[in-house]
Amino acid sequence: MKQTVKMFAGARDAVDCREIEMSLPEGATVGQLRELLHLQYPQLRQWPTFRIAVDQRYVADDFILLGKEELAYIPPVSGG
Amino acid sequence: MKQTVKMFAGARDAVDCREIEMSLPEGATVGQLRELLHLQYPQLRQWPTFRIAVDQRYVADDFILLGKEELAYIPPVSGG
Amino acid sequence: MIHLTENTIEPLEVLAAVQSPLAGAVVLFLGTTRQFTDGRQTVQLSYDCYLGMAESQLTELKNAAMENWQLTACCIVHRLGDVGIGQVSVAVAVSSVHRQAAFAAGEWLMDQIKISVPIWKQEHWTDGRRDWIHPQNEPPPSSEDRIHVE
Amino acid sequence: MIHLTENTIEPLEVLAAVQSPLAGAVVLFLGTTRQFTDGRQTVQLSYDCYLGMAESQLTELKNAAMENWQLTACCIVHRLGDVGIGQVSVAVAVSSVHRQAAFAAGEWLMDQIKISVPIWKQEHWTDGRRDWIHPQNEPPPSSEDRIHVE
Repeated sequence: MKQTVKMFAGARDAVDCREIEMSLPEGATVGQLRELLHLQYPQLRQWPTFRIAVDQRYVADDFILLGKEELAYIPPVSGG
Repeated sequence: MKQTVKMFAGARDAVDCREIEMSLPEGATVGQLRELLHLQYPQLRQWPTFRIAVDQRYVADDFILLGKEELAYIPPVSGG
Repeated sequence: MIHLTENTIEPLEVLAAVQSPLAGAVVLFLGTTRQFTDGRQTVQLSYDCYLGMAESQLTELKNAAMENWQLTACCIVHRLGDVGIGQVSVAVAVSSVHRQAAFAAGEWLMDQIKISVPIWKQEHWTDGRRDWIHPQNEPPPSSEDRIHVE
Repeated sequence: MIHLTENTIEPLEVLAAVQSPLAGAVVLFLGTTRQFTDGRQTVQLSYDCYLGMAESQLTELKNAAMENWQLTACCIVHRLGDVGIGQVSVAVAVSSVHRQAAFAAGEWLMDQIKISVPIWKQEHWTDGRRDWIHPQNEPPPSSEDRIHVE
């Protein structure tokens, strides 16, 4: 299945795109998405503590993706 | 020696006066002043934690008075 | 800046006294007159004050906070006289490079003001009664402050 | 009230959102753009944001603080886009019956905002360079967030 992942701030600059498209096996977990992201975009490895948001919430790595979720790559935040 | 003691808030109401005059032995300490205050004005005993300010500073009970200090009776404060 | 005033406290002026391009954090505390205390209703407050001593105590507290938390600036304003419901009776503003210092200093200043600055509040209740507030539940600052009279 | 805005943050409006005759204490925190960071000089900041998620995270934080500290009211405003030196980038205001709750809640909200709300700051330095700020020194919120790629 194909899913887009929103990118922000330094991560957006690193991939030079507001969204990236990922091909995931059916029933992939967020943990698998994390590994694939770092394989396909080595420049993202500079943020080992990044999080994935699924439908605008942080989820654990064992969260199973169905293919219709809104996904976002969240590098360490710096609001305030 | 005679010294006046400024009174504030509930203590002023209790003695019904902005200042009271106390007769103190020469070289009296603040501790002696405290005891005399409670003897002459039993209505002040309702504030066992009152403090005496000498020249606008809190001092210890062994502070010796020379007779020219500005004295004030400070009942528990409630600013803020 | 230390200021004791019978006029309305303007939060923007208190903030302006501490804002600086060197600071990353500003904490402003406002004490406001509450309508209810333990179920009783207040009409207004009046504040009494030992003016010269209150000013020097506040200045000492400000200097201690400035030094201890390396503040950029500090401003304390306390209202005197009559203060209506919802109005500001005290404003403490501090600015610092990082936020932790600003929060810690602001809270410490308020704690100290309530312990040591000679200002007193009188509650005017809806039933017409007035009570000077002299909190007894806090321990005295040192044992010398206790006196035992037979 | 939760508000993300490209306009100047007005402290008086943030205060007005939390003031109440039921409250005795208001704490306002302002985060302002510092001119110097570790000796380097900043011209301005820009903020990026995951808008919908930032709003829902801020709302969750607000609700948690309201319940945990029994706040009277809580208002969080965060600036987006470009923010000049000395300007306010974030304002957090809380009101409560007693001051301890207001200080604790205000500080907790700021800590949480800096950990979990998807907003990012870009420093524009005087030498023309720009750096997105992605703090690495804080541990991730849970071990699941770590990934090991050979």
